[in-house]
Formats: sequence, structure tokens, C-alpha cells
Amino acid sequence: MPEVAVRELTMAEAVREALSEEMRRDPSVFIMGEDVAEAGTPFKVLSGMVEEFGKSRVIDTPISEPGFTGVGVGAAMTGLRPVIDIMFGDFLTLIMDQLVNQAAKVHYMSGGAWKVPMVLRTTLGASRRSAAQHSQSLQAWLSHVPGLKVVLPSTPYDAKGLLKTAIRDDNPVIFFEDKMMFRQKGPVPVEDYTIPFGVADIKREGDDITLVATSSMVQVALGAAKMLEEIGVSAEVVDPRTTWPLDEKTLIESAQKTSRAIVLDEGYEKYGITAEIASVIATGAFYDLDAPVKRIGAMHVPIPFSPPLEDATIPTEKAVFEAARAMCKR
Amino acid sequence: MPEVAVRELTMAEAVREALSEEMRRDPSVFIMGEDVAEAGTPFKVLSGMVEEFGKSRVIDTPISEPGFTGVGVGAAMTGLRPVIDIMFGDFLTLIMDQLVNQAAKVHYMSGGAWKVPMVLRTTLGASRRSAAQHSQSLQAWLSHVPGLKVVLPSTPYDAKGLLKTAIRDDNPVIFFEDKMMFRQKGPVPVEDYTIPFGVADIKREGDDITLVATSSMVQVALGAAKMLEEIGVSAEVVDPRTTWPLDEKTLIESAQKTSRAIVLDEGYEKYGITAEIASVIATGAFYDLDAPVKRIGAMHVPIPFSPPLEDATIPTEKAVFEAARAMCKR
Amino acid sequence: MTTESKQSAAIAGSGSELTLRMYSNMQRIRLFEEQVNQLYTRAVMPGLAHLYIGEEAVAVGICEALRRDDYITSTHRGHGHCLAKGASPDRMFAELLGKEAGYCKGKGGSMHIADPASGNLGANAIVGGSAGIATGAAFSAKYRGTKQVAVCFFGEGALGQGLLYEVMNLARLWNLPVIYVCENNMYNEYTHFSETTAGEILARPAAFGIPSESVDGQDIRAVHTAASRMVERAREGNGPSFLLANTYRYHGHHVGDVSREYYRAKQEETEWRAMRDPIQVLTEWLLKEKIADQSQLDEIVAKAKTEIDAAVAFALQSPFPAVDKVGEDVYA
Amino acid sequence: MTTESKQSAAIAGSGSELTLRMYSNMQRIRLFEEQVNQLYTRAVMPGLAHLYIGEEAVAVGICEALRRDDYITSTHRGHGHCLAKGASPDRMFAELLGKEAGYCKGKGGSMHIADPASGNLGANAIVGGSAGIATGAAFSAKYRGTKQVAVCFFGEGALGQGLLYEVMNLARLWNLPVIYVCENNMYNEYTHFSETTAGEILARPAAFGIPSESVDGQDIRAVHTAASRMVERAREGNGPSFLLANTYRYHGHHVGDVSREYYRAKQEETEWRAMRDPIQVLTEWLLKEKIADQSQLDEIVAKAKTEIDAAVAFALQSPFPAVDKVGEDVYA
Ligand SMILES: Cc1ncc(C[n+]2csc(CCOP(=O)(O)OP(=O)(O)O)c2C)c(N)n1
Ligand SMILES: Cc1ncc(C[n+]2csc(CCOP(=O)(O)OP(=O)(O)O)c2C)c(N)n1
Ligand SMILES: [Mg+2]
Ligand SMILES: [Mg+2]
Repeated sequence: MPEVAVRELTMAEAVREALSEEMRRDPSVFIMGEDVAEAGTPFKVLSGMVEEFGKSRVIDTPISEPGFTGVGVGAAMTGLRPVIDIMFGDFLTLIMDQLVNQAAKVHYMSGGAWKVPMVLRTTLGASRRSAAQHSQSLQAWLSHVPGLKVVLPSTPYDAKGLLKTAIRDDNPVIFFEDKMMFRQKGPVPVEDYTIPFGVADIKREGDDITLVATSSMVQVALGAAKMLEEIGVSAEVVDPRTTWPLDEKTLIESAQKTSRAIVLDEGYEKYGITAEIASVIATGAFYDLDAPVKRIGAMHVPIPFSPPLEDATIPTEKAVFEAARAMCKR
Repeated sequence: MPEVAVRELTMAEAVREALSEEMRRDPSVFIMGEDVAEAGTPFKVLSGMVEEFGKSRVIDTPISEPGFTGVGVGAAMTGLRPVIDIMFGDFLTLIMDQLVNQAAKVHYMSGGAWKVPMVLRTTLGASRRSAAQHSQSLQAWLSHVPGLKVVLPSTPYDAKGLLKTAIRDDNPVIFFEDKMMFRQKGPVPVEDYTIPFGVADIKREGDDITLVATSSMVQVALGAAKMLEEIGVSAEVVDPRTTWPLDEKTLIESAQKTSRAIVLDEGYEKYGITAEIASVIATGAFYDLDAPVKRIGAMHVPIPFSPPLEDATIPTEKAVFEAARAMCKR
Repeated sequence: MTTESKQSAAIAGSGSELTLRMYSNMQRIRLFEEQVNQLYTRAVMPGLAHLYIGEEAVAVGICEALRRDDYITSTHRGHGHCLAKGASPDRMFAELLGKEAGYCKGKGGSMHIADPASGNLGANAIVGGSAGIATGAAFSAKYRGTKQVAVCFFGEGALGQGLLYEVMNLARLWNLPVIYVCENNMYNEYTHFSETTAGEILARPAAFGIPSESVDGQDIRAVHTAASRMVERAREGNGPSFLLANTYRYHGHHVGDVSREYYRAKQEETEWRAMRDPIQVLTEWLLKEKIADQSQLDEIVAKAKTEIDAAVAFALQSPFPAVDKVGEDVYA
Repeated sequence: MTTESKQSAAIAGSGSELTLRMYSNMQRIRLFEEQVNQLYTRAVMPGLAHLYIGEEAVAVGICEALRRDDYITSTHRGHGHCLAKGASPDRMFAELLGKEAGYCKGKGGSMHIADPASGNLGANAIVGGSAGIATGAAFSAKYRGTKQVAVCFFGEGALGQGLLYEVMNLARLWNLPVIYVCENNMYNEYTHFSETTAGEILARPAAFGIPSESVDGQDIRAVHTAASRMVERAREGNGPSFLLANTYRYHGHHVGDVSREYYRAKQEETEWRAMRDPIQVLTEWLLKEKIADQSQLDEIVAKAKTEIDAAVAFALQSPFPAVDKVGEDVYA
């Protein structure tokens, strides 16, 4: 990007700034969810917004996820741009019908007559000792559904730019935020900017192996890349940023260049995000790969509460490092 | 299997026979769902069962999928073996919380103290001109979830044996039936038998290419195999029968033998069943494959109503034939 | 247009253009549905359809109390709602046959017809699935200050869906201009509603503080009067209401449901047809009140028949969408 | 054991062993929760916990009306239910600390404690998520003919979840032995329930034909009397009931919620603590009725303190599960 004024913001601040700027720009944008107003969400992501925009645009709801998501769909069909807040990604289980049978299909079923410009913000990620019902990363389900777009920002910069794109998009967009990243800082330009969907970002250039990582796993991949550097392995870290649309070209080209790839995602590994991306790479870079594409996701168990057990279920820098080292035969 | 008395049953009859035999054997087994009693379901799969077992064991419910699925979970935890009937697989969207956050996790979250021996029967498959909300094949979502088992029978024989295993299993099992197969006949032995989970079945032996297919796609694969035979290509058709547990070994060995594989599933192709299986094969048979593993699933669109459009979204024998022919360079 | 709805409310129950228009629209729906049944039996229509015959007074009585820019959400049994709100039969038939000229370019079919021009947010094949959408449209109308009203049509089977209670709570809390219309035709598919519904239906909206009434769904003047009251209440900013319309479907749950004796008595069907037919009830009133004589009514029916026949012909001759259209309209 | 519950019902309101046991159990819960708060502030406990302090009379008053083999489902604020139903503090603390000796081998934690031995089907971190499970347990009791009863505890926030209405309808239709207990502590996290709840709470179960009562949740004798009536009704085969217990949580929504002024006034908290404390209310009654003197009560507290301190010590010294246990218990 060009030379612009930049300052450090946390992921939470970046999200809040994107929402606030879009709400100032467009009166049809509003926020609806549990404890979003005075409380500013339990993660304090929206702190201060109700003071600026008032209770008519930052709206506390009862604990009725299917109900207020459905209200979001109807509001989006009739001229508004709702931003629905689902506190924990685990609660997506409650709104799958509104998202999948309603929001995702309205445009197509009506032959293009109606559209649903709705953003659904929710969270992902374990390791907060929140146990099996508050720690899941369910992005694979939604990436599977035609009619939805799925965004997984890994930095404050990406979060702000992608969220603005999501709000301006005329389709239902599911926006996943990693709970562990809310306090993580990163550079964010002062100027208005957006980031297009379907464009992967190379977070680190490298020659020997490609580490494809989403959301929370980007930091893990970068950490592993540092460790690999020390043993002389140059790792490239590629972040798809959106799993739908998916920038297959960039992923494949990186793997063709390095001839090795590991795919990382915090969702359950089986039938997860890593399966699609690994299979895209295995096909697209078939004649260039020196080794099978390796997948690393969450262990196939409900996420346990006990710290030593929970830690064993999530991909770690060390695990990625070891896998990469083995693939590169060091 | 050994020499036994065999007769032809439809898929619906095989399912009904499995349920009836298990209900005679075990009084703790009961059926609950919409229009399951006198109506015997809209597909008539359960016709006659209420006459034999009475309304206390074949129970009509209100149109409350989350409610009666939740009742199933609680009943399963306390000594019963519910068989919950969800008319269309599309309605899984309504019960994901009960299945994923409750049924799948109870055993683990309680450290093994409670278990949930529940079977959830539902349907999959398009091409009935039922449009976007009555045609989906959502097995990928459930295969992604630790704690669940997922069964996809493709013949009356498999349906009966696998359903009996499901009912006797102490875990929540999701059992998908293809609506288009209910009237399809096949040989079923008279004697009691079960089929273990996690054991793939080779529906047709072949040497040149492996066609992995689930549920409704097994017939498509067999049809394509016939067409391929005519051009001198010998296709092996492998049916995993359960996507979780998944018989990786048999799939990989077949691909190693033929050195080519196409994976077929009627669910959406992106982030679907075909992604996991293709990636398992691409990794396991990495050094034996002559070509990238090919995936064929439903087109990434909500399923349209209009016949010419709907037909274009589903994998066909011809599409599989063409893909296989190209891979085998004929 | 507000005036129209005010007026219609005012003159409901007295003779009027409105009453004749309601007569005409009920006839149009019935003729439409009879053609649908034909198209099915002649195997010209793909899939199935759920006929509205017997329930015409509910959709027409309510939609005649609405402005064209008011919203409705509809159900799998939605042809009546769609016509009553102002869609035209030709594009509807085209949709039912999966043709390019259909309201949804053939992509939706019978269970998903939608029409922005007449405020129809769409039929829905998920029972109760549109309760959130209708409530959201009402939220939007209030947010935008347009004084539009949203009507959520659903069958009594949808009372089993928890979503309905979640959104009724929201509608009351936020005072939204939405009317929940429960079409009680006594059957959830093949099960009598008494086997699926505990307590008193009207007590359910009441529990959320929503004013509710029940009405004879076969008496269109009663339906229209009650609906007009509720529409006014919503438009004036006084929030949601709930209307329970007691009615009956003459045909099967869907066109393929022909042998019904195992779940309801033939006699029940004949009694409703003979004694409670909404078109007959209005006809008798129109003649008694001398608002129209038989020949005028026959003329209305003849006009309707011509329109419907032409619509079927249009749909039959119009082309299927080109296969390459399948990938369009997934994303806006 | 039926006799015990009969008896307890009979003698509720009069002085008795039962009343002293209820006093003791409320004290045990309070001491337990104070320790949990300590463990959190001392950063010894992983994650968060939701304290039951202030609401003790609800869990104890109800569970004392149950048999040990009756079922309960609990919530994220579940330590009180768990103790009241008969779990022991040592394995509970062990679970809260993620230790192998915990009720769930450390896999569940505070929000998922379960104990088959005392009929606890488990706490649940999905608000309202256990309504189906409790109703299913009642279905099972009826199907198996065991005369067991199921109690579904939930906070008033769960009134927002549609699932609750679906299962109340089923419970009434099928006459299931289940009691829905709404613990109204007036807050859904950081939002006052009046902002999230339209109409009258008791009208909701009533709409499904379920008998309901509200009770002062700070007066354990009132809670126990009402609960005993409902348990009898369920056990005799007369179906479901709904109990609204008005109560208050003294602490934050969870242990980390310490500055609460933005959503509730300090004065409100102090008033409840000073004038409506369930332990104090019972203490005064016990002394007034001369059922016990202060020294006896002090002795009970001392015993409870010893038990709780020992339990904490046990949990602190017991080991974490071996990492290779992580893959066990996924499938039975
Ligand atoms: C969530 C859901 N469950 C089940 C079905 C299958 N189904 C279609 S119509 C119907 C009965 C609906 O009854 P009612 O709501 O009274 O409408 P009616 O058909 O009587 O007009 C059912 C169970 C569905 N479409 N959606
Ligand atoms: C379905 C669902 N939505 C949201 C949450 C987040 N959450 C946890 S507790 C809570 C408030 C619950 O309030 P209430 O039911 O009154 O119980 P209380 O905490 O007051 O005991 C919320 C919103 C959740 N756990 N589950
Ligand atoms: Mg009905
Ligand atoms: Mg509360």
C-alpha cells in the first residue's frame, strides 16, 4: 500500500473503527446482538459505540439467536445493512437455518429479485479454557454453503479492510474474529481503505515450504517460520483471508514455487477447511509437489476444559515446525 | 457372506425391517418424528409400524425438530435408544445445536459418565424438483464433528445391516437415506446380520481407476463404470459406507492399485465430503498417483427448481465417464 | 395508498367495489389452483404443489387491507397469498413450470415464489421459516419510518417452531408493525393439530403481550374487518398483532395426497365444502344484499377464467431457462 | 425414597431436620462459591465461573423435594444445583481446576459438571440448551415407568430461546413429569430482563397449558413447598409444571465481572444482600421458631467450612489428567 499515516490498533479497535466509519457513512447500517450496547459485548469490541450511535442503531437483543438473525435477514431484504453479532461461534449451531436455508438462498431462489446484504460477526478459537461449547471454529460449515461468503481476518489491518468490504457487499457475509486476537496490536492506516475478498495475502515470503494458515493460525505459522529459519528452512506463509471466495491461484502458485505445503486451520481437521485447501493444492500443484500436502487442524475431540488437555488439541508452532522440518528432510 | 436365504427388498423395506427387528429385540428402542405413525412418513418408509408397535413407540410429534431431537438426547442419556426421524436433511439446520453442542459432546464433557445412544435418520439428495430447501445433502457438516458417527448406505443390504449397527451403537449416529433410492430393490438376506462401521465396500472391482462414491453416487459410479468398460477402462467402485469412522486404508489401497481416483458425493463439492476423501487419497497414495485426484460433487449453487437447471447441478454418469476417460487418456 | 387501506377498513362489511374485488380474487385463486392440480395430474408440472383451495378468504381478506408496498411472507401453500398481494398468474404459472419467464426465472418454483413489486418477500419451504424475515421487514419499516406493515402468513403447524416465539417477543419489545396470521386448517400434513398443539392457541401471542383475535376464516368480510383493525394498529405505531383464521384445505396436503381417509373423514371434507365454502358464503351475502346479481358474478368468473387460461397457455409455451443460467444469481 | 419426598413435602414450613439440612446446604454452596472466587482471584482456576451466591434457596429448596434418582439439568451457573442434588465438593473443585479426579476427569469444567450418581444430567453452556434433555429424561421416566421426575433449571435469559416453548408444548401434550424452574435473577449477563422479556413470564407456560407459580426465591421454605407440590403432581402422573423463582445474584455475571455500575446500581446489590439474603431469612426463622440456637447454627457452618476447605485442598493437590487421556471418551 502507498505511504500513509499509520498507527497501531488492536484487532478489537480495528473492528470497532471499521463498524463506526461504515455507520457514519451509511445510516442503513446497524448492529444487533446480545449485550452489544452498554456492555459493548463481553469482549468489549463495541465499547463506546452505543454512545455515538444510540440504542436505535446499536441494539441489545434477548438471547434469541435464531430470532434476531432472522430479523437481520428480513431487514437486509428491505433496505437495511444489518451487522448481526453472535457472541460465540459455537452458537452458529442455533442459526444455521436462518443462515443456510434463508439468507444464503433468498437471492437465488428469487431469481435475483431479493438480496441479503447482511454481515454476521462471530468468533472462533480455543485455548481460553472455555470448554467444548465455547471454543469451536466452525468456518468449514459455512464455507460449504453456496450463497455465503466467509471471512477470516488474521491482523488488525485485514480485519478493518475486510469488514468494510463485508458491510458494503450485497451478500450475506460471515465474519469470524479470533477471541485470542482481540488485544493483539498491528499497524492500521488512518485513511479509508477496503480489502477485496478472494485475494490471499503472503504474510511472509519463503522458498522451501508453504504454510497456508487462516485466522488464529497465521501467528502460529509465522512463529514456526521463525523457528524454521534457524535451521535454514525458508517458509512462505500464505493467508487466504477469505475461504469463500478462495484465492486458489495464489495458494497453488506458492506451493508450486516451494514444492511443499502445510495447511493450518483451528477448526476440526477432519472434513474441515484444511481438507478443501489441501485438496486444491494437491491438484493444482500436483506435478510440483515433493511431498504430500500436510494438514494440521484441531484434534478430532470435543475441546476439553483441562489446560494440559486443551493445549494438546490445538496446532502449535512446535508441531508445525516439526512437520515442516520432516517434510524438508532436515 | 455365507449361503443364506435372500430376497429382494426396496431400500424403504430394508430400513423398516431393520427398525422392526431391533424394536422387537429391544423394548428401549422407539421412533419419534413428524408423521411417522399412521402416515408412516411422507415417503411411507415406516408404513405399518405403528400398527405393530403402537403409538407409544412410534410417536408423532409437532413440527418441532429442535424440541424432539432434544427429547431424544435426554431419553438416550436415561436408558432409551431413540430413533429420531428428520424428514428432510435440509432440516438439520434446525437441530445442529442439539446434535453438535449436546448429543456429540455429552459423553466427552462428562468424562464418559453419560452416553447418548441415539440414531438420527434423515434424507439427502436432489433431482426431485423440490428446490433449494428440500434437496440438500449435508453429510459434510456432521462428518466434521467429533462425537458423531455418519452413515451413508447405498443399497438395501447395506441400509439394513448398517442401521442395526447404528441402533446398537452407544453413540449418536446420523443415518442418511437417499430419497431417490427408497423404491430401489436389492438382495437382503433373511437372517439377522449387522455391518460394522468404518469398513468400506468394494462395489465393483477394477484396475485402471478408482471411483469412490457415497450414497446416491454409488449408482452413478457403477453406471459410469459400465460405460468405461465399453471403452476398455476397468473402474473400481469403492463405497466408504460411513464417512465417520472413515476406512482410509481401503480407499488408499484401491487408489494405489489403480493409480487414479475420482471422488463422488452429492453434497456441495466445496468444503464437502469429496475434499476430505480426496485429500486422504492424495496423501496416502501420493507416490502411486498418475493424476491428481478428481472431485465431483454438487455445483456451488443453491439447488434450483427448474428441471434443466437442477439436472445441471448434480453429478451424472456421463460427467464421471468423461472425467475418468480424460484421466485415463482414452 | 394509505387512504385505500383506511377506506377498505371503513367500508368492510358493507357492499362495495372492494367486496366484488375480493369475490373476484377468491375466484382467481381457486381457478388458479384448479389449473395447478390439472398441470400436476397431466404431469406437466415438475415436483409437487400445496393447494390453497378452501382457504381463499384468508389471503384475500387480509391482503385487501394492505398497501401494495406493505410486505408479506408466505408459505409452502403460498399461491393464494401471492395472487392476493398482486402477483400476476402468468408469471406464477411460468414459475411453477420452471420457466425462464417465472417470477424467479424458474429457480424457485411453487414453494419459493417472490415478487418485490407487490411486496411479497417470498414463500418458504421451511415451516415457520419466514417468521424472522417478516419481523425483520417490520423492523426495517419502523427503522426507515415508512409506515409499511408486514404480514407473516403461516399454518398452525408452524406453532411448533420455537422461532415464532422468539420473534413475537422481539416484535412486542420493539413495537414492530407486524401481523402474525395463523391459518389453522386443522392439519399439519397428515396429523390433526389437536395432537400437536397444547393449550389455547390465542394464549401464545397473548403471553408475549401481543393482542390477538380469532376469526372465521371462511367469512371474508370478517377476516377483512379484523385484518383492517390490525393493519391500522400497526401503521399507527401501536405494534404487532396476531390473527387466528380458522379454515380448511379441501385438497390433500399436496397434489399427490389423494387417499386421505386414514387421517381425515371424507364427511368432514364434504361438510366444509358444502357449508363453509368462502366463495359461496360471500356469494350468498352479495346476492342477499343485492350488491350484485348472479349474472354480474358469472361475468366476474368468466373474466377470471379467461385470465387464468391465458396465463396457463403463456406458461406452457414459454421456454425453460438456458442451462448456463444455472450459475447466475448465487451472489448479488 | 418416595417417602422422603412425601415427608419433606409434608413437613415443609415446619421446623425439622429437613430445614436444618437446607440451612446447611445453603451454607455449603455459599462457602463453595466463595472459594471459587478465591481460586479465580488467586489465578489458580483456569477460565471463568458463574457464582450462585444469593440464589442458594432455589437449588436447595427444590432439590430437597427430589429423590436422589430424580433428574436435574443445570446451567452455566450450576455449582449450586450440583451440590444441592448431592454431588461432593471435592470432586467438584477438582473438576473446576481441570483435574483428573474431577467429576468429568477435567474435561468438562465449571460449565459442564455432571454426576449420574446424583441424577445430574449436566450443566450446560448453551443458554436453554438443556430444556430438551430434561424433557427427554422425563419422557424416558414415563416410558420406563420409574416415577422419576426431571427438573430443568434455567435462568430467565433462557426465556429467549425458542427451544423452551417447543419442549413445553411436548411436555404438556405427552403429560411428562418435568418441572421447568426459571431462576429470575433479573439479568441476562449485563442486560436487565425487562429489556428482553415482553409480557408476563407466567403467561408463557400457561399458554401451553402448563400450571405455573411464582415464588420468593429467597425464602427457601416457600420454594420447597411449591416445589414439593409440583414434584408430587409430576410423580402422580399429572404432568409438567413451571416454577418462577425470583432471586438475585450477588456477584458479577462471572467471576471477572467486577465493575457492574454500568448495568446495575450498587445500592440494588446492597439492598438484596441486606434485606433478602436467603440464608439470613432462614436463620431468623430458625431462631424465632427456636428450631435451633445460634451455637447450633455456628456448628453447622463450622462443619461446612471444614468440608469445603478440605475439598479445596484435595483438588489443589490432585494431579492433572495425563495428556494421553485427551483422546478418550469421545466415543462410548
Ligand atoms: C421445519 C420443517 N419441518 C417439516 C417440514 C415438512 N412439512 C412441510 S408442510 C408441513 C405441514 C405444515 O402444516 P401447517 O404449518 O399447518 O401448514 P399447512 O400445510 O396446513 O398449510 C410439514 C411438516 C418443513 N417443510 N419444514
Ligand atoms: C445460546 C447462548 N447464547 C448466549 C450465550 C452467552 N451467555 C452466557 S450466560 C448468558 C446470560 C444468561 O442469563 P440467564 O439465562 O438469566 O442466566 P444467569 O446468568 O442470569 O444465571 C449469556 C447471554 C450462551 N451461553 N448461550
Ligand atoms: Mg395446517
Ligand atoms: Mg438471569
